Amino acid sequence: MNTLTMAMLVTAFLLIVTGLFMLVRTNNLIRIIIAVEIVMKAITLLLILAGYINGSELLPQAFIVTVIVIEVVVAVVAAGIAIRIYRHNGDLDIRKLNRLNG
Amino acid sequence: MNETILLICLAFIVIAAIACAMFRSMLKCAVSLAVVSALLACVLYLMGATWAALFELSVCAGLVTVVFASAISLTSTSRHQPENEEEHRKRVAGLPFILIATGMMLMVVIAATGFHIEPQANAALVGLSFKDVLWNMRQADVLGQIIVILAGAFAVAILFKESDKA
Amino acid sequence: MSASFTSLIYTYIGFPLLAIVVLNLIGKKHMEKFCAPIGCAVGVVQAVTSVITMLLLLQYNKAAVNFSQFWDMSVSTEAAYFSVDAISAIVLFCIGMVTAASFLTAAGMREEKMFNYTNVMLILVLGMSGIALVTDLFSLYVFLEITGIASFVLIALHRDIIGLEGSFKYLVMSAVASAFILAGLSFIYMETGSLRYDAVAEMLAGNTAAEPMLIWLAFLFLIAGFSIKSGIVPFHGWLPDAYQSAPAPVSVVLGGIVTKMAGVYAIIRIMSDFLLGTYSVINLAFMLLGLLSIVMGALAAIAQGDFKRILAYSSISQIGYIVLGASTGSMIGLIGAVLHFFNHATFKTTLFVNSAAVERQTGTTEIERLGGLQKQMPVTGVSSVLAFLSTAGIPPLAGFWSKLLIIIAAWQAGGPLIAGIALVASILTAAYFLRLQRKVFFGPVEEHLSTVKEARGGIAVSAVALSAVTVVVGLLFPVLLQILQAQGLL
Amino acid sequence: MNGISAFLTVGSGMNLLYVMILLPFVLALLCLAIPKQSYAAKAGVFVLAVVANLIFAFGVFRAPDATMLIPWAGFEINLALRIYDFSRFIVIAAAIIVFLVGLYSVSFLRRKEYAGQFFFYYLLTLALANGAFLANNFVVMLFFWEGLLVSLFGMLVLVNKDNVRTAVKAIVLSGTADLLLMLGIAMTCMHAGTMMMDAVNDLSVSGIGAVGFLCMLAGAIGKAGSMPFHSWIPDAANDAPLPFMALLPAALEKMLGIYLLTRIVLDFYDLQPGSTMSLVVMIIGAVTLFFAVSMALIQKDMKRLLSFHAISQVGYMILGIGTALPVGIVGGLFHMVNNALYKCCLFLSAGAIERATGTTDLKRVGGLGKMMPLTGLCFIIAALSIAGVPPFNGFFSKELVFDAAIESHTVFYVIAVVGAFMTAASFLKLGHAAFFGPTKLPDDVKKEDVREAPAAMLLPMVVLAAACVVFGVWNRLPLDMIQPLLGDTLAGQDFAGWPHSMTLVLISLAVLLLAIINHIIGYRMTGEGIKAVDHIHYAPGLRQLYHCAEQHYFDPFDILMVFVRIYAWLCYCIDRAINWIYDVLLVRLTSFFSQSLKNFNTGDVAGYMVRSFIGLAFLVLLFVLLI
Repeated sequence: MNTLTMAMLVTAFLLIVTGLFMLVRTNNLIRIIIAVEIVMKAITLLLILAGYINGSELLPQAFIVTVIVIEVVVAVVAAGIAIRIYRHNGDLDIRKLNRLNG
Repeated sequence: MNETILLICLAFIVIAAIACAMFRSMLKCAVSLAVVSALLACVLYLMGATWAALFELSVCAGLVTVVFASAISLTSTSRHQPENEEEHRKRVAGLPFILIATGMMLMVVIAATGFHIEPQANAALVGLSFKDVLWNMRQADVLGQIIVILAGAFAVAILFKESDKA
Repeated sequence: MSASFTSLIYTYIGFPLLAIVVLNLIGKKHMEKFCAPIGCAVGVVQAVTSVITMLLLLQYNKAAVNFSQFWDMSVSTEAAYFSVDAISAIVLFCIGMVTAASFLTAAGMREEKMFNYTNVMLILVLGMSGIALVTDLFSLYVFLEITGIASFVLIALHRDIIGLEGSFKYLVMSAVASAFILAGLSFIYMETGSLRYDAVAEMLAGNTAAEPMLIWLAFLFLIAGFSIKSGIVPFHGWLPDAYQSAPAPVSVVLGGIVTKMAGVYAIIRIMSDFLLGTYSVINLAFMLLGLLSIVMGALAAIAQGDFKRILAYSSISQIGYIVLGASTGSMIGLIGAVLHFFNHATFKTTLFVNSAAVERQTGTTEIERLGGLQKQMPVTGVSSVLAFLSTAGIPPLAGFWSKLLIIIAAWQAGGPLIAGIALVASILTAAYFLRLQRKVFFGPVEEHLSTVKEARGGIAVSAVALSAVTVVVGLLFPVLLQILQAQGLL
Repeated sequence: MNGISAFLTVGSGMNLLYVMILLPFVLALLCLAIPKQSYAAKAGVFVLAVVANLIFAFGVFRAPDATMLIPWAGFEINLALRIYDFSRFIVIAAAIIVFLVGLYSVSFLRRKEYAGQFFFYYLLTLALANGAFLANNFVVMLFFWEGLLVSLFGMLVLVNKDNVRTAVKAIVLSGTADLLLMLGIAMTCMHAGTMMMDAVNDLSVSGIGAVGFLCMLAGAIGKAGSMPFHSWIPDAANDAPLPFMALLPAALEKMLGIYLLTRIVLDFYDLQPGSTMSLVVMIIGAVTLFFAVSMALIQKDMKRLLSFHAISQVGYMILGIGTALPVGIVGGLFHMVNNALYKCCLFLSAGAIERATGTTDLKRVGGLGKMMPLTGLCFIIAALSIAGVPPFNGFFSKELVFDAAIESHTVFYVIAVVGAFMTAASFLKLGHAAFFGPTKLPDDVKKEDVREAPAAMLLPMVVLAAACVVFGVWNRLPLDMIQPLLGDTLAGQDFAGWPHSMTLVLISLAVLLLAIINHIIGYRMTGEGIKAVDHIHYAPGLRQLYHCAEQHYFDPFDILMVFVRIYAWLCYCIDRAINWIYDVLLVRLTSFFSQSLKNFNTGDVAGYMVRSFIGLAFLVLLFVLLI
């Protein structure tokens, strides 16, 4: 098996695991958003890998561009919400977001 | 040659991601993310996806880092919270081990199942430019991007606008 | 014919876009009071267009309306970007109906941020319509994200801490789900080199995958991603929080349609368009997840103390039914799933409208603080009972028929045990709804509620209209089913 | 009379259906419809019905053989009726008894609250019994047969509306018998391949045939009131109106049961003398006659004593028919007729005494012979008949049964003779206590008020007593009707006239003498007629047995009821347990799970994520396991 494809695949998985691990273990809202971003990096990697395997980067490139645009908007919205929560709670602790439960 | 650089880039991406997760300082964390993005842009460039690399570098490494930096500065308190940061380190301390375990498990699974993917030639899109593909073949996505940006604009207007009452 | 057909797509996408442009060009100052009518109009136009689409499909006996080009960049592609078939048309009708109900509710609630609400709602409508229209998995993802972003913003519309909390939870989970879906897509792309529904279907049907592991991996991520988006147990954590925390008109649209469009619709698409064949374990996976949702959702609903939260858990349970129906992959199961989708949109919207009415008139949705509202709010009470009976699957209301189809399909596909569990869970449905009815509408009037009056205007109108749909569809169901089936549309 | 018989046979025989079944039924409804105040009208309709029935029964009696068939429920179930020797004979016999008891009832029930309903049930019984006698299809017969349960239940709850224990007991016992009959009929029909009664002939009594035979037998003897279906009858004697006792347990039910038993033994099944099944039937008969008469011996109440005799007499009939010998069958049928006559007469006399003194308790009444001479005379004639004193009718039929019994096995003969001894002894006691000796009356009844019953009551008694004498002296009259029923089986034998075996007659006479001696000894010992058999009653050993029997320890119904009660209690416990599971356990479990789920969800996003990962892991597991 091609070293590069395997390396990319493994890297992508490791990035996903890193992101998800961070998502679960961290208590800071901004860090959580960064974790999501890391997962999205892994996805970008997977998409370009898909293009590489298919022999044409054109379509995945279009995908990646779209994904990046969406990613940014999501990050902005998430940051906005995080800042609003900070205004209410005085910190960014996710553990304080437990008014909704049950 | 390309391949070696790619592999090195990939290795550094993982290291930067781990650093991003482990850093106590939020700012360093955001910068690490920018490093991951930049390295990813390198990878994209080397794989031939130049437009995507450009977007990755400018938007993700640039714009998103700015967004995070401003968010961090907006939410930083004058009170330093060392205990929180110390706790964070404890909570993510297991990450390297988990990554090593995951990597080994992946190797084992790939070896055991005979998982096999090879690059192959693709004649379907030969002769087309990225512009053609994005603007012509992905019209729905382009429309979607427009709407997403519109949505982002409204979101910023709603979330960031200071309250009239306050 | 072709022109009239394709112009329908312009209506679906163009009308909301036009509304957004007009609203923002003229500006908030002048348009604030026209927001609700415009929003309603968009919803109604959407619904009417979908009915017209359906009629045209029947008239010309076609499977779908295809639309290939917004603009011509001289490189021609034959593939269609957008397509409306019978399932899409039904779903688009639901979108229009729920949107109109949501705007009516917003008007009835005297929504403070009407202008912003309208803008984002229209984006949401665009996103959901796009989901129903697209023919490509990646475009599906794009519109999923649009729907998601619009939902996050809508939930956090009032910027109160509850709304922000619900919004953030939804955002995080949704982002992970999107990542999973994208990962799945890239694995599929590695095999097919295309993400169009027909290309993927061809690959799966021909069983031409060079590396089957990739397909399994892809579906693993896709199932997880869509399950999170649909709120299937155990991926459901965010859903009750989001529903409960959203402003009343938003929870109407959220509970009525959004999560179903974002997740369940994609599952129905997968099951109806892709012949899974050798990958039939996926059917089993969805079946088990569906059953788990049915039971756990209903169980969790019983102990809840908030009107909207009970409805949220009820949604989880009902989504379980839809997924169970779709998971069978059989014709009858898919018909049941699509029709339960429709029915659920109807009765759950009714219930959320009712909760909005209760919230508007009493200022709370906590059921312990409510009681005996039947006398003061007869319209709300009666429509709530109707919707509840439909949910529980009592004939001749609409919910009975679709549930019946789903249970029959489950019996055929999974045997009596599966069907039996689905059937028994209906009793739990009755249990939590009876509790809800008793605490909110029946019994003696709480003292502090003695001056409460029936909600007027938009809320009452939408409650009555939706109840009428539930009853009429229930009564005409066999006829509708016959028409749809006779034309081979479902 | 010729006109009537012509009317009956004209056309399809539909007329038979109209007059014998529908007419009593319609008049029964009419009786019910007439207002309570006009007792005369009710009684008029009632008398009209029984008289008309009698006339039409004569019509049937004179009519030639005929069958009629009206398609009814499909599946070969047709409303088939048949006139032939047996139905002719039994219908006329029933009609006479019904007429006489009916006449008596009109007088007896005057000013009784429940008279109208009694008439209704009476006529309903008549209609159903006629239907059962005339039916030529098993299902149709079963329909009428089961219908009789309704009138039985109705009559039993008439007097004692609040205490329906006896009625329930009767229904349970008769119902069980009828259920067995239904099973038996089903098996018989399956065995024979038809449901027409005249098409079922001499099935073999083995395999399914044996089961079918036994089941049908249970139905027949259950209706006749044999053991073990008997125990409601003595209770009914206390609870039910007296004409009911005279009509049903004494006469009509015996006729129905013995009619069916005879049909089973003669027609449907090929019962050979000395076969196992024959032995079974004979044992049932012997046991019934012995134990019932033992119980009768010690009774101190007229009605109760008579009701035990009603059971014991059926034992003789079953014993006789069970031998499957011509002499036994003829004897059984003859005994059935005789029993109807004298037992009715005895019950009616008891009714006359009850009407005059308000009680039938022998401890409270006595020496009535001077005040009610005619009643006393009728009673004595009937008592002599039942005791088997020549030349009354009971003697002749009993001798025939004795003949058959000794031919089968000496044991049965001995039991029958001992039974005869006890019968005689108990009637000596009864007659002595009631009509002779010092006058004894309840405190609230004055001696002047006790007088002879009205003519409407006396007439039936006198007719019955006379019939006892006539059927005895001129026994050829009934036997000429009975003997043709056996057809070829009879093989030219003739049992009319003086009994064949002089030895048996002498033994019988000796037994009677013994009974008289016993009575005298008993009377000497106690000085009272009523206590004439106390030396047997209180004999060591027997005393305890009798005590237990009086306490219903041997009552099959009560024994059954103990099991039923245990079963019901078990069912109740199980039901409570299931109910608890539904009402309490399930609700609590559901609430528990629901509350646990609620508490489990702390609103923590990391938790949501982890649960999603668990879901993902579950999917991985599923895929790995099932690929």
